[in-house]
Amino acid sequence: MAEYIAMALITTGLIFFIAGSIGLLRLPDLYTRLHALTKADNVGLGMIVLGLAIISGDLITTFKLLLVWLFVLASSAASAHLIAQRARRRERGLWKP
Amino acid sequence: MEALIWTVFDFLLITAMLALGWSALSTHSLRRGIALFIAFGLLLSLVWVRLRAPDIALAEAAIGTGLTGALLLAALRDEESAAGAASTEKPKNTIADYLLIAATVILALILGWALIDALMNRQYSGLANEVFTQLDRSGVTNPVTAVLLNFRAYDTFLELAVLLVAVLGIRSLNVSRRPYLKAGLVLSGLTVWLVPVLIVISAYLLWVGAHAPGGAFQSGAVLAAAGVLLRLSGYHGAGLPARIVIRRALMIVGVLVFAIIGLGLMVLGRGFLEYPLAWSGSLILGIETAATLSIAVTLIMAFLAGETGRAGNQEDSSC
Amino acid sequence: MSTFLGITLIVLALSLCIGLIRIFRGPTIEDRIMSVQLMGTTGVGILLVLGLLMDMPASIDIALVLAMLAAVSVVALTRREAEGTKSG
Amino acid sequence: MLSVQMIYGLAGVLLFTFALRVALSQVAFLRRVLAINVAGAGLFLVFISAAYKGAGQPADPVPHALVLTGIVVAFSATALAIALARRLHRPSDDD
Repeated sequence: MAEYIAMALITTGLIFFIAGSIGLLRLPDLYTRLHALTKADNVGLGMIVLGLAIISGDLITTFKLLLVWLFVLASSAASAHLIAQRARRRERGLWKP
Repeated sequence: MEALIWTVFDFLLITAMLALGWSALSTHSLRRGIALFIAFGLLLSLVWVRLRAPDIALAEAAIGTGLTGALLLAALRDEESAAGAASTEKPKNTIADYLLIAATVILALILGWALIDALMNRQYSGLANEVFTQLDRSGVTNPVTAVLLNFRAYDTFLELAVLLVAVLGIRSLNVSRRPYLKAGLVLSGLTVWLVPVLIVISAYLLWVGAHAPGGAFQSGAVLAAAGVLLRLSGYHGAGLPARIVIRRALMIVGVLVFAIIGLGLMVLGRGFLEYPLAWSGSLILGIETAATLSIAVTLIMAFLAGETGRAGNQEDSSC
Repeated sequence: MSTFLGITLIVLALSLCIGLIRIFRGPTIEDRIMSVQLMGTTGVGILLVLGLLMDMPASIDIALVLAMLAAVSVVALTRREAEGTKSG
Repeated sequence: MLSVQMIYGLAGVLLFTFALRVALSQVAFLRRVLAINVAGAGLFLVFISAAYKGAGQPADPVPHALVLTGIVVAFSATALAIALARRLHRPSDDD
Protein backbone atom coordinates (compact mmCIF):
# COMPACT_ATOMS: atom_id res chain seq x y z
CA MET A 1 0.00 0.00 0.00
CA ALA A 2 2.71 2.44 1.04
CA GLU A 3 4.55 1.64 -2.17
CA TYR A 4 1.60 2.69 -4.30
CA ILE A 5 1.24 5.94 -2.39
CA ALA A 6 4.94 6.60 -2.95
CA MET A 7 4.66 5.84 -6.66
CA ALA A 8 1.64 8.11 -6.99
CA LEU A 9 3.45 10.93 -5.21
CA ILE A 10 6.56 10.58 -7.38
CA THR A 11 4.49 10.45 -10.55
CA THR A 12 2.71 13.66 -9.53
CA GLY A 13 6.09 15.24 -8.87
CA LEU A 14 7.33 14.19 -12.30
CA ILE A 15 4.29 15.75 -13.95
CA PHE A 16 5.08 19.02 -12.22
CA PHE A 17 8.72 18.82 -13.31
CA ILE A 18 7.82 18.16 -16.93
CA ALA A 19 5.19 20.89 -16.85
CA GLY A 20 7.73 23.31 -15.38
CA SER A 21 10.30 22.51 -18.07
CA ILE A 22 7.80 22.77 -20.91
CA GLY A 23 6.45 25.97 -19.40
CA LEU A 24 9.96 27.42 -19.25
CA LEU A 25 10.33 26.55 -22.90
CA ARG A 26 6.95 27.53 -24.29
CA LEU A 27 5.51 30.43 -22.28
CA PRO A 28 5.70 33.79 -24.02
CA ASP A 29 7.52 36.16 -21.66
CA LEU A 30 10.03 36.11 -18.87
CA TYR A 31 7.62 36.54 -15.96
CA THR A 32 5.27 33.77 -17.03
CA ARG A 33 8.29 31.49 -17.47
CA LEU A 34 9.38 32.34 -13.95
CA HIS A 35 5.94 31.32 -12.76
CA ALA A 36 6.29 27.93 -14.46
CA LEU A 37 9.77 27.44 -13.04
CA THR A 38 8.74 27.89 -9.41
CA LYS A 39 6.11 25.17 -9.71
CA ALA A 40 8.79 22.60 -10.51
CA ASP A 41 10.96 23.91 -7.68
CA ASN A 42 8.34 23.80 -4.99
CA VAL A 43 5.70 21.18 -5.72
CA GLY A 44 7.65 18.91 -8.08
CA LEU A 45 10.60 18.39 -5.80
CA GLY A 46 8.33 18.25 -2.75
CA MET A 47 6.28 15.37 -4.13
CA ILE A 48 9.39 13.45 -5.17
CA VAL A 49 10.96 14.00 -1.74
CA LEU A 50 7.82 12.71 0.02
CA GLY A 51 7.66 9.65 -2.25
CA LEU A 52 11.35 8.86 -1.74
CA ALA A 53 10.96 9.31 2.03
CA ILE A 54 8.20 6.68 2.05
CA ILE A 55 10.30 4.31 -0.05
CA SER A 56 13.39 4.67 2.12
CA GLY A 57 11.35 4.15 5.29
CA ASP A 58 14.25 5.40 7.38
CA LEU A 59 13.78 8.19 9.92
CA ILE A 60 17.17 9.89 9.46
CA THR A 61 16.92 9.71 5.66
CA THR A 62 13.39 11.14 5.79
CA PHE A 63 14.61 14.00 7.95
CA LYS A 64 17.50 14.75 5.59
CA LEU A 65 15.22 14.60 2.54
CA LEU A 66 12.77 17.04 4.10
CA LEU A 67 15.70 19.30 5.01
CA VAL A 68 16.83 19.33 1.37
CA TRP A 69 13.34 20.27 0.26
CA LEU A 70 13.10 23.03 2.86
CA PHE A 71 16.40 24.52 1.72
CA VAL A 72 15.43 24.36 -1.93
CA LEU A 73 12.10 26.04 -1.10
CA ALA A 74 13.70 28.93 0.73
CA SER A 75 16.56 29.48 -1.70
CA SER A 76 14.39 29.16 -4.81
CA ALA A 77 11.94 31.74 -3.45
CA ALA A 78 14.80 34.19 -2.96
CA SER A 79 16.36 33.34 -6.34
CA ALA A 80 13.05 33.85 -8.15
CA HIS A 81 12.73 37.25 -6.50
CA LEU A 82 16.27 38.22 -7.52
CA ILE A 83 15.68 37.16 -11.11
CA ALA A 84 12.39 39.03 -11.34
CA GLN A 85 13.90 42.12 -9.71
CA ARG A 86 16.76 42.13 -12.17
CA ALA A 87 14.37 41.72 -15.08
CA ARG A 88 12.18 44.60 -13.86
CA ARG A 89 15.17 46.85 -13.36
CA ARG A 90 16.27 46.27 -16.93
CA GLU A 91 12.70 46.74 -18.12
CA ARG A 92 12.16 43.45 -19.84
CA GLY A 93 8.90 43.71 -21.73
CA LEU A 94 5.66 42.07 -20.79
CA TRP A 95 3.84 39.79 -23.18
CA LYS A 96 1.04 41.49 -25.09
CA PRO A 97 -1.44 39.03 -26.59
CA MET B 1 15.58 -3.36 -18.46
CA GLU B 2 18.05 -2.19 -15.84
CA ALA B 3 20.86 -1.95 -18.38
CA LEU B 4 18.66 -0.11 -20.87
CA ILE B 5 17.67 2.47 -18.25
CA TRP B 6 21.27 3.20 -17.40
CA THR B 7 22.25 3.42 -21.05
CA VAL B 8 19.49 5.94 -21.78
CA PHE B 9 20.40 7.95 -18.68
CA ASP B 10 24.11 8.00 -19.61
CA PHE B 11 23.24 9.07 -23.13
CA LEU B 12 21.07 11.97 -21.92
CA LEU B 13 23.64 13.09 -19.36
CA ILE B 14 26.56 13.01 -21.79
CA THR B 15 24.62 14.77 -24.55
CA ALA B 16 23.58 17.57 -22.21
CA MET B 17 27.11 17.88 -20.83
CA LEU B 18 28.80 18.01 -24.23
CA ALA B 19 26.22 20.49 -25.53
CA LEU B 20 26.78 22.77 -22.55
CA GLY B 21 30.59 22.52 -22.69
CA TRP B 22 30.56 23.11 -26.43
CA SER B 23 28.27 26.13 -26.41
CA ALA B 24 29.95 27.66 -23.33
CA LEU B 25 33.07 28.00 -25.47
CA SER B 26 31.49 28.96 -28.76
CA THR B 27 28.90 31.65 -27.91
CA HIS B 28 29.78 35.20 -28.84
CA SER B 29 28.87 36.81 -25.54
CA LEU B 30 31.26 36.00 -22.74
CA ARG B 31 28.60 36.55 -20.07
CA ARG B 32 26.43 33.94 -21.76
CA GLY B 33 29.44 31.64 -21.88
CA ILE B 34 29.93 31.97 -18.13
CA ALA B 35 26.24 31.23 -17.45
CA LEU B 36 26.59 28.12 -19.60
CA PHE B 37 29.79 27.19 -17.76
CA ILE B 38 27.95 27.36 -14.42
CA ALA B 39 25.26 25.03 -15.78
CA PHE B 40 28.04 22.78 -17.07
CA GLY B 41 29.49 22.59 -13.55
CA LEU B 42 26.08 21.68 -12.10
CA LEU B 43 25.72 18.88 -14.61
CA LEU B 44 29.25 17.67 -14.02
CA SER B 45 28.51 17.00 -10.36
CA LEU B 46 25.70 14.68 -11.48
CA VAL B 47 28.22 12.89 -13.69
CA TRP B 48 30.60 12.44 -10.75
CA VAL B 49 27.84 10.80 -8.71
CA ARG B 50 26.98 8.54 -11.65
CA LEU B 51 30.63 7.47 -11.79
CA ARG B 52 30.62 6.76 -8.03
CA ALA B 53 32.87 9.65 -7.13
CA PRO B 54 30.84 11.38 -4.38
CA ASP B 55 33.85 13.21 -2.92
CA ILE B 56 34.52 14.89 -6.24
CA ALA B 57 30.83 15.68 -6.70
CA LEU B 58 30.91 17.61 -3.41
CA ALA B 59 33.98 19.61 -4.41
CA GLU B 60 32.63 20.22 -7.91
CA ALA B 61 29.27 21.39 -6.58
CA ALA B 62 31.04 23.92 -4.36
CA ILE B 63 33.90 25.03 -6.62
CA GLY B 64 32.88 24.23 -10.18
CA THR B 65 29.40 25.72 -9.77
CA GLY B 66 29.72 28.38 -7.12
CA LEU B 67 33.26 29.70 -6.82
CA THR B 68 34.63 29.54 -10.37
CA GLY B 69 31.44 31.02 -11.80
CA ALA B 70 31.45 33.89 -9.31
CA LEU B 71 35.17 34.49 -9.93
CA LEU B 72 34.76 34.63 -13.72
CA LEU B 73 31.77 36.96 -13.41
CA ALA B 74 33.73 39.27 -11.11
CA ALA B 75 36.66 39.24 -13.56
CA LEU B 76 34.31 40.02 -16.46
CA ARG B 77 32.85 42.94 -14.52
CA ASP B 78 36.30 44.35 -13.81
CA GLU B 79 37.40 43.88 -17.40
CA GLU B 80 34.33 45.61 -18.83
CA SER B 81 34.63 48.54 -16.46
CA ALA B 82 38.34 48.87 -17.27
CA ALA B 83 38.13 48.54 -21.04
CA GLY B 84 34.75 50.14 -21.65
CA ALA B 85 33.45 48.48 -24.76
CA ALA B 86 35.12 45.10 -25.06
CA SER B 87 36.93 44.52 -28.31
CA THR B 88 35.03 41.84 -30.16
CA GLU B 89 36.95 41.35 -33.36
CA LYS B 90 36.35 37.91 -34.73
CA PRO B 91 39.48 35.92 -35.50
CA LYS B 92 39.74 35.12 -39.19
CA ASN B 93 40.15 31.58 -40.37
CA THR B 94 43.76 31.46 -41.36
CA ILE B 95 45.96 28.57 -42.43
CA ALA B 96 47.28 28.37 -38.87
CA ASP B 97 43.75 27.97 -37.60
CA TYR B 98 43.07 25.06 -39.96
CA LEU B 99 46.36 23.47 -38.94
CA LEU B 100 45.33 23.83 -35.31
CA ILE B 101 41.99 22.16 -35.99
CA ALA B 102 43.72 19.32 -37.82
CA ALA B 103 46.21 18.91 -34.98
CA THR B 104 43.50 18.75 -32.31
CA VAL B 105 41.46 16.27 -34.34
CA ILE B 106 44.53 14.05 -34.63
CA LEU B 107 45.16 14.48 -30.90
CA ALA B 108 41.55 13.50 -30.16
CA LEU B 109 41.87 10.39 -32.33
CA ILE B 110 45.13 9.35 -30.66
CA LEU B 111 43.78 9.92 -27.15
CA GLY B 112 40.52 8.13 -27.97
CA TRP B 113 42.35 5.18 -29.44
CA ALA B 114 44.68 5.01 -26.45
CA LEU B 115 41.70 5.09 -24.09
CA ILE B 116 39.81 2.35 -25.96
CA ASP B 117 42.90 0.21 -26.18
CA ALA B 118 43.62 0.65 -22.48
CA LEU B 119 40.07 -0.27 -21.49
CA MET B 120 39.68 -3.23 -23.87
CA ASN B 121 43.05 -4.91 -23.95
CA ARG B 122 44.98 -4.07 -20.80
CA GLN B 123 44.38 -5.70 -17.48
CA TYR B 124 45.24 -2.93 -15.09
CA SER B 125 43.59 -2.82 -11.72
CA GLY B 126 45.06 0.49 -10.55
CA LEU B 127 45.95 0.95 -6.93
CA ALA B 128 42.46 0.17 -5.61
CA ASN B 129 43.44 -3.19 -4.11
CA GLU B 130 46.43 -1.77 -2.28
CA VAL B 131 44.28 0.99 -0.81
CA PHE B 132 41.51 -1.31 0.32
CA THR B 133 43.86 -3.86 1.92
CA GLN B 134 45.64 -1.14 3.87
CA LEU B 135 42.50 0.83 4.71
CA ASP B 136 42.02 -0.46 8.25
CA ARG B 137 45.56 0.63 9.13
CA SER B 138 44.93 4.23 8.05
CA GLY B 139 42.76 5.46 10.94
CA VAL B 140 39.82 6.41 8.69
CA THR B 141 37.39 4.36 6.63
CA ASN B 142 36.74 6.73 3.72
CA PRO B 143 39.30 5.54 1.14
CA VAL B 144 39.69 8.98 -0.49
CA THR B 145 40.48 10.61 2.86
CA ALA B 146 42.87 7.75 3.60
CA VAL B 147 44.74 8.41 0.34
CA LEU B 148 44.79 12.17 0.85
CA LEU B 149 45.73 12.36 4.52
CA ASN B 150 47.64 9.16 5.12
CA PHE B 151 49.02 7.18 2.16
CA ARG B 152 49.86 10.27 0.13
CA ALA B 153 49.82 12.87 2.90
CA TYR B 154 53.10 14.19 1.56
CA ASP B 155 51.38 15.22 -1.69
CA THR B 156 48.51 16.88 0.13
CA PHE B 157 50.99 18.83 2.26
CA LEU B 158 52.65 20.18 -0.88
CA GLU B 159 49.24 20.86 -2.43
CA LEU B 160 48.39 23.16 0.46
CA ALA B 161 51.75 24.86 -0.08
CA VAL B 162 50.85 25.33 -3.76
CA LEU B 163 47.57 26.98 -2.76
CA LEU B 164 49.45 29.26 -0.39
CA VAL B 165 51.96 30.23 -3.09
CA ALA B 166 49.16 30.97 -5.58
CA VAL B 167 47.47 33.32 -3.11
CA LEU B 168 50.75 35.00 -2.22
CA GLY B 169 51.23 35.58 -5.93
CA ILE B 170 47.76 37.07 -6.29
CA ARG B 171 48.28 39.34 -3.29
CA SER B 172 51.63 40.58 -4.49
CA LEU B 173 50.08 41.65 -7.81
CA ASN B 174 48.06 44.17 -5.82
CA VAL B 175 45.00 44.36 -8.03
CA SER B 176 41.70 45.37 -6.53
CA ARG B 177 38.15 44.33 -7.27
CA ARG B 178 35.30 46.74 -7.19
CA PRO B 179 33.02 45.97 -4.29
CA TYR B 180 29.37 45.06 -4.65
CA LEU B 181 26.48 47.19 -3.54
CA LYS B 182 24.75 46.50 -0.25
CA ALA B 183 22.18 43.77 -0.61
CA GLY B 184 18.46 44.45 -0.76
CA LEU B 185 16.01 43.06 1.75
CA VAL B 186 15.47 39.66 0.15
CA LEU B 187 19.12 39.01 -0.66
CA SER B 188 20.25 39.95 2.83
CA GLY B 189 17.50 37.72 4.17
CA LEU B 190 18.88 34.87 2.08
CA THR B 191 22.43 35.65 3.16
CA VAL B 192 21.86 35.77 6.91
CA TRP B 193 20.15 32.42 6.63
CA LEU B 194 22.31 30.67 4.06
CA VAL B 195 25.73 31.58 5.45
CA PRO B 196 25.20 29.90 8.85
CA VAL B 197 23.76 26.84 7.09
CA LEU B 198 26.82 26.66 4.83
CA ILE B 199 29.10 26.89 7.89
CA VAL B 200 27.22 24.05 9.58
CA ILE B 201 27.36 21.92 6.41
CA SER B 202 31.06 22.61 6.16
CA ALA B 203 31.65 21.44 9.72
CA TYR B 204 29.49 18.37 9.06
CA LEU B 205 31.50 17.47 5.95
CA LEU B 206 34.75 17.85 7.88
CA TRP B 207 33.45 15.52 10.58
CA VAL B 208 31.99 12.76 8.36
CA GLY B 209 35.07 12.87 6.10
CA ALA B 210 36.63 10.09 8.17
CA HIS B 211 34.04 7.49 7.18
CA ALA B 212 31.85 8.98 4.42
CA PRO B 213 32.34 11.35 1.48
CA GLY B 214 33.64 14.64 2.81
CA GLY B 215 36.90 15.95 4.21
CA ALA B 216 39.15 18.98 4.29
CA PHE B 217 38.94 20.02 0.63
CA GLN B 218 35.17 19.65 0.29
CA SER B 219 34.55 21.30 3.64
CA GLY B 220 36.92 24.18 2.89
CA ALA B 221 35.27 24.74 -0.48
CA VAL B 222 31.80 24.98 1.08
CA LEU B 223 33.10 27.38 3.73
CA ALA B 224 34.68 29.49 0.99
CA ALA B 225 31.32 29.59 -0.80
CA ALA B 226 29.85 31.15 2.35
CA GLY B 227 32.54 33.84 2.18
CA VAL B 228 31.88 34.49 -1.50
CA LEU B 229 28.16 34.83 -0.80
CA LEU B 230 28.91 37.41 1.89
CA ARG B 231 31.10 39.33 -0.54
CA LEU B 232 28.39 39.23 -3.23
CA SER B 233 25.87 40.64 -0.75
CA GLY B 234 28.02 43.66 -0.09
CA TYR B 235 30.10 42.61 2.91
CA HIS B 236 33.43 43.72 1.47
CA GLY B 237 35.59 41.67 3.82
CA ALA B 238 33.73 38.47 2.85
CA GLY B 239 33.44 37.57 6.51
CA LEU B 240 37.19 37.24 6.99
CA PRO B 241 38.61 38.58 10.25
CA ALA B 242 39.48 42.26 9.88
CA ARG B 243 42.93 41.99 11.45
CA ILE B 244 45.52 41.08 8.85
CA VAL B 245 47.60 39.14 11.36
CA ILE B 246 44.71 36.76 12.00
CA ARG B 247 44.04 36.36 8.27
CA ARG B 248 47.66 35.49 7.66
CA ALA B 249 47.67 33.06 10.57
CA LEU B 250 44.56 31.33 9.17
CA MET B 251 46.17 31.14 5.74
CA ILE B 252 49.24 29.27 6.95
CA VAL B 253 47.76 27.21 9.77
CA GLY B 254 47.12 24.21 7.51
CA VAL B 255 50.67 23.97 6.23
CA LEU B 256 51.98 24.73 9.70
CA VAL B 257 50.06 21.97 11.49
CA PHE B 258 50.96 19.54 8.72
CA ALA B 259 54.64 20.38 9.03
CA ILE B 260 54.67 20.32 12.84
CA ILE B 261 53.02 16.90 12.97
CA GLY B 262 55.25 15.54 10.22
CA LEU B 263 58.44 16.82 11.80
CA GLY B 264 57.27 15.86 15.29
CA LEU B 265 56.85 12.29 14.13
CA MET B 266 60.38 12.41 12.71
CA VAL B 267 61.69 13.56 16.10
CA LEU B 268 59.91 10.58 17.64
CA GLY B 269 61.84 8.33 15.29
CA ARG B 270 59.23 7.64 12.59
CA GLY B 271 59.11 8.72 8.96
CA PHE B 272 57.75 12.08 7.84
CA LEU B 273 53.95 11.95 8.35
CA GLU B 274 54.11 8.25 9.26
CA TYR B 275 51.36 8.19 11.87
CA PRO B 276 51.34 5.64 14.70
CA LEU B 277 48.27 3.44 14.26
CA ALA B 278 46.61 4.31 17.56
CA TRP B 279 46.87 8.05 16.90
CA SER B 280 46.24 8.27 13.19
CA GLY B 281 42.51 9.00 13.42
CA SER B 282 42.97 11.96 15.77
CA LEU B 283 46.05 13.27 13.96
CA ILE B 284 44.20 13.19 10.63
CA LEU B 285 41.24 15.03 12.12
CA GLY B 286 43.58 17.65 13.60
CA ILE B 287 45.36 18.20 10.30
CA GLU B 288 42.05 18.30 8.43
CA THR B 289 40.58 20.92 10.74
CA ALA B 290 43.57 23.20 10.25
CA ALA B 291 43.61 22.46 6.50
CA THR B 292 39.90 23.28 6.17
CA LEU B 293 40.40 26.72 7.69
CA SER B 294 43.42 27.37 5.48
CA ILE B 295 41.74 26.14 2.31
CA ALA B 296 38.64 28.24 2.96
CA VAL B 297 40.58 31.42 3.74
CA THR B 298 42.91 30.84 0.79
CA LEU B 299 40.05 30.35 -1.66
CA ILE B 300 38.28 33.46 -0.39
CA MET B 301 41.49 35.48 -0.65
CA ALA B 302 41.94 34.19 -4.19
CA PHE B 303 38.45 35.42 -4.98
CA LEU B 304 39.03 38.81 -3.34
CA ALA B 305 42.36 39.25 -5.15
CA GLY B 306 44.86 41.11 -3.05
CA GLU B 307 42.69 43.20 -0.82
CA THR B 308 44.01 43.98 2.59
CA GLY B 309 41.83 44.86 5.56
CA ARG B 310 42.75 48.54 5.39
CA ALA B 311 42.02 48.87 1.69
CA GLY B 312 38.62 47.35 2.38
CA ASN B 313 37.84 50.14 4.83
CA GLN B 314 38.86 52.79 2.35
CA GLU B 315 36.53 51.32 -0.21
CA ASP B 316 33.74 51.48 2.32
CA SER B 317 34.10 55.22 2.61
CA SER B 318 34.65 55.81 -1.09
CA CYS B 319 31.43 54.33 -2.39
CA MET C 1 10.43 -0.71 -7.48
CA SER C 2 13.89 -0.14 -8.90
CA THR C 3 12.48 -0.16 -12.42
CA PHE C 4 10.02 2.53 -11.39
CA LEU C 5 12.86 4.59 -9.90
CA GLY C 6 14.85 4.04 -13.09
CA ILE C 7 12.02 5.42 -15.19
CA THR C 8 11.73 8.33 -12.74
CA LEU C 9 15.43 8.99 -13.31
CA ILE C 10 15.00 9.04 -17.08
CA VAL C 11 11.97 11.33 -16.94
CA LEU C 12 13.90 13.73 -14.70
CA ALA C 13 16.87 13.67 -17.07
CA LEU C 14 14.54 14.36 -20.00
CA SER C 15 12.96 17.24 -18.11
CA LEU C 16 16.47 18.59 -17.48
CA CYS C 17 17.28 18.41 -21.18
CA ILE C 18 14.03 20.21 -22.09
CA GLY C 19 14.81 22.94 -19.56
CA LEU C 20 18.28 23.22 -21.07
CA ILE C 21 16.88 24.35 -24.42
CA ARG C 22 15.99 27.65 -22.75
CA ILE C 23 19.61 28.23 -21.72
CA PHE C 24 20.71 27.90 -25.36
CA ARG C 25 17.88 30.01 -26.73
CA GLY C 26 17.90 32.87 -24.24
CA PRO C 27 17.04 35.51 -25.39
CA THR C 28 17.78 37.52 -22.24
CA ILE C 29 20.33 36.62 -19.58
CA GLU C 30 17.48 36.30 -17.08
CA ASP C 31 16.08 33.40 -19.11
CA ARG C 32 19.43 31.67 -18.87
CA ILE C 33 19.61 32.26 -15.13
CA MET C 34 16.16 30.73 -14.78
CA SER C 35 17.35 27.69 -16.68
CA VAL C 36 20.31 27.39 -14.30
CA GLN C 37 17.90 27.55 -11.38
CA LEU C 38 15.68 24.83 -12.86
CA MET C 39 18.76 22.71 -13.55
CA GLY C 40 19.75 23.03 -9.91
CA THR C 41 16.36 21.79 -8.71
CA THR C 42 16.13 18.98 -11.26
CA GLY C 43 19.71 18.05 -10.42
CA VAL C 44 18.76 17.78 -6.75
CA GLY C 45 15.88 15.47 -7.73
CA ILE C 46 18.16 13.34 -9.90
CA LEU C 47 20.73 13.10 -7.10
CA LEU C 48 18.12 11.97 -4.58
CA VAL C 49 16.84 9.24 -6.91
CA LEU C 50 20.39 8.22 -7.87
CA GLY C 51 21.28 7.89 -4.18
CA LEU C 52 18.49 5.36 -3.67
CA LEU C 53 19.17 3.49 -6.92
CA MET C 54 22.95 3.27 -6.55
CA ASP C 55 22.72 2.70 -2.80
CA MET C 56 24.85 5.76 -2.10
CA PRO C 57 23.51 7.55 0.99
CA ALA C 58 26.08 10.35 0.60
CA SER C 59 24.25 11.65 -2.45
CA ILE C 60 21.72 13.36 -0.14
CA ASP C 61 24.62 15.42 1.25
CA ILE C 62 25.68 16.24 -2.29
CA ALA C 63 22.11 17.25 -3.15
CA LEU C 64 22.13 19.57 -0.14
CA VAL C 65 25.39 21.22 -1.20
CA LEU C 66 24.22 21.46 -4.81
CA ALA C 67 20.98 23.17 -3.77
CA MET C 68 22.86 25.73 -1.67
CA LEU C 69 25.48 26.42 -4.32
CA ALA C 70 22.94 26.72 -7.13
CA ALA C 71 21.43 29.52 -5.04
CA VAL C 72 24.87 31.12 -4.63
CA SER C 73 25.51 31.04 -8.36
CA VAL C 74 22.09 32.55 -9.09
CA VAL C 75 23.04 35.35 -6.68
CA ALA C 76 26.38 35.77 -8.48
CA LEU C 77 24.63 35.91 -11.86
CA THR C 78 22.02 38.43 -10.76
CA ARG C 79 24.44 40.61 -8.82
CA ARG C 80 26.78 41.29 -11.70
CA GLU C 81 25.55 44.68 -12.79
CA ALA C 82 24.40 45.94 -9.41
CA GLU C 83 27.08 48.60 -9.75
CA GLY C 84 25.69 50.21 -12.88
CA THR C 85 22.20 50.71 -11.55
CA LYS C 86 23.29 52.57 -8.45
CA SER C 87 20.47 54.88 -7.49
CA GLY C 88 22.04 57.32 -5.07
CA MET D 1 30.71 -2.98 -27.12
CA LEU D 2 30.62 0.25 -25.21
CA SER D 3 31.18 0.24 -21.50
CA VAL D 4 30.35 3.04 -19.08
CA GLN D 5 34.05 3.85 -18.68
CA MET D 6 34.44 4.12 -22.42
CA ILE D 7 31.58 6.48 -23.21
CA TYR D 8 32.36 8.85 -20.35
CA GLY D 9 36.07 8.62 -21.13
CA LEU D 10 35.52 9.42 -24.82
CA ALA D 11 33.26 12.32 -23.84
CA GLY D 12 36.12 13.56 -21.66
CA VAL D 13 38.58 13.27 -24.57
CA LEU D 14 36.20 15.23 -26.81
CA LEU D 15 35.74 18.00 -24.23
CA PHE D 16 39.47 18.20 -23.60
CA THR D 17 40.55 18.45 -27.23
CA PHE D 18 37.79 20.86 -28.23
CA ALA D 19 38.50 23.13 -25.28
CA LEU D 20 42.22 22.92 -26.00
CA ARG D 21 41.62 24.15 -29.53
CA VAL D 22 39.51 27.05 -28.27
CA ALA D 23 42.13 27.92 -25.66
CA LEU D 24 44.85 28.02 -28.32
CA SER D 25 42.90 29.89 -30.99
CA GLN D 26 41.13 32.56 -28.92
CA VAL D 27 42.50 36.03 -28.36
CA ALA D 28 40.26 37.26 -25.53
CA PHE D 29 41.87 36.41 -22.24
CA LEU D 30 38.83 35.40 -20.18
CA ARG D 31 37.70 33.10 -22.98
CA ARG D 32 41.00 31.30 -22.74
CA VAL D 33 40.61 30.92 -19.00
CA LEU D 34 37.11 29.54 -19.50
CA ALA D 35 38.38 27.13 -22.16
CA ILE D 36 41.20 25.90 -19.93
CA ASN D 37 38.69 25.25 -17.15
CA VAL D 38 36.54 23.16 -19.51
CA ALA D 39 39.63 21.32 -20.74
CA GLY D 40 40.50 20.54 -17.14
CA ALA D 41 37.01 19.17 -16.57
CA GLY D 42 37.41 16.91 -19.61
CA LEU D 43 40.71 15.62 -18.26
CA PHE D 44 39.16 14.94 -14.85
CA LEU D 45 36.39 13.04 -16.60
CA VAL D 46 38.91 10.74 -18.30
CA PHE D 47 40.56 10.04 -14.93
CA ILE D 48 37.35 9.34 -13.05
CA SER D 49 35.83 7.17 -15.76
CA ALA D 50 39.00 5.07 -15.70
CA ALA D 51 38.60 4.74 -11.93
CA TYR D 52 35.01 3.46 -12.28
CA LYS D 53 34.93 -0.27 -11.60
CA GLY D 54 31.35 -1.22 -12.36
CA ALA D 55 28.00 -0.91 -10.62
CA GLY D 56 28.61 -3.05 -7.55
CA GLN D 57 32.19 -2.22 -6.67
CA PRO D 58 33.66 0.88 -5.07
CA ALA D 59 35.76 2.92 -7.47
CA ASP D 60 39.53 3.34 -7.32
CA PRO D 61 40.13 6.07 -4.72
CA VAL D 62 43.59 7.18 -5.92
CA PRO D 63 42.41 9.07 -9.05
CA HIS D 64 39.61 10.50 -6.92
CA ALA D 65 42.13 12.00 -4.52
CA LEU D 66 44.16 13.36 -7.43
CA VAL D 67 41.15 15.00 -9.08
CA LEU D 68 39.86 16.37 -5.78
CA THR D 69 43.03 18.33 -5.13
CA GLY D 70 43.17 19.13 -8.84
CA ILE D 71 39.82 20.94 -8.68
CA VAL D 72 40.94 23.10 -5.76
CA VAL D 73 44.30 23.89 -7.34
CA ALA D 74 42.63 24.67 -10.69
CA PHE D 75 40.46 27.27 -8.98
CA SER D 76 43.41 29.05 -7.39
CA ALA D 77 45.39 28.85 -10.64
CA THR D 78 42.42 30.47 -12.42
CA ALA D 79 42.33 33.23 -9.82
CA LEU D 80 46.09 33.78 -10.21
CA ALA D 81 45.79 33.93 -14.00
CA ILE D 82 42.99 36.50 -13.80
CA ALA D 83 44.94 38.65 -11.33
CA LEU D 84 48.02 38.49 -13.60
CA ALA D 85 46.00 39.58 -16.61
CA ARG D 86 44.44 42.44 -14.68
CA ARG D 87 47.86 43.63 -13.64
CA LEU D 88 49.17 43.28 -17.19
CA HIS D 89 46.43 45.39 -18.76
CA ARG D 90 46.39 48.07 -16.10
CA PRO D 91 48.04 51.33 -17.07
CA SER D 92 51.11 51.64 -14.86
CA ASP D 93 50.05 54.04 -12.16
CA ASP D 94 52.97 53.82 -9.80
CA ASP D 95 56.73 53.45 -10.34
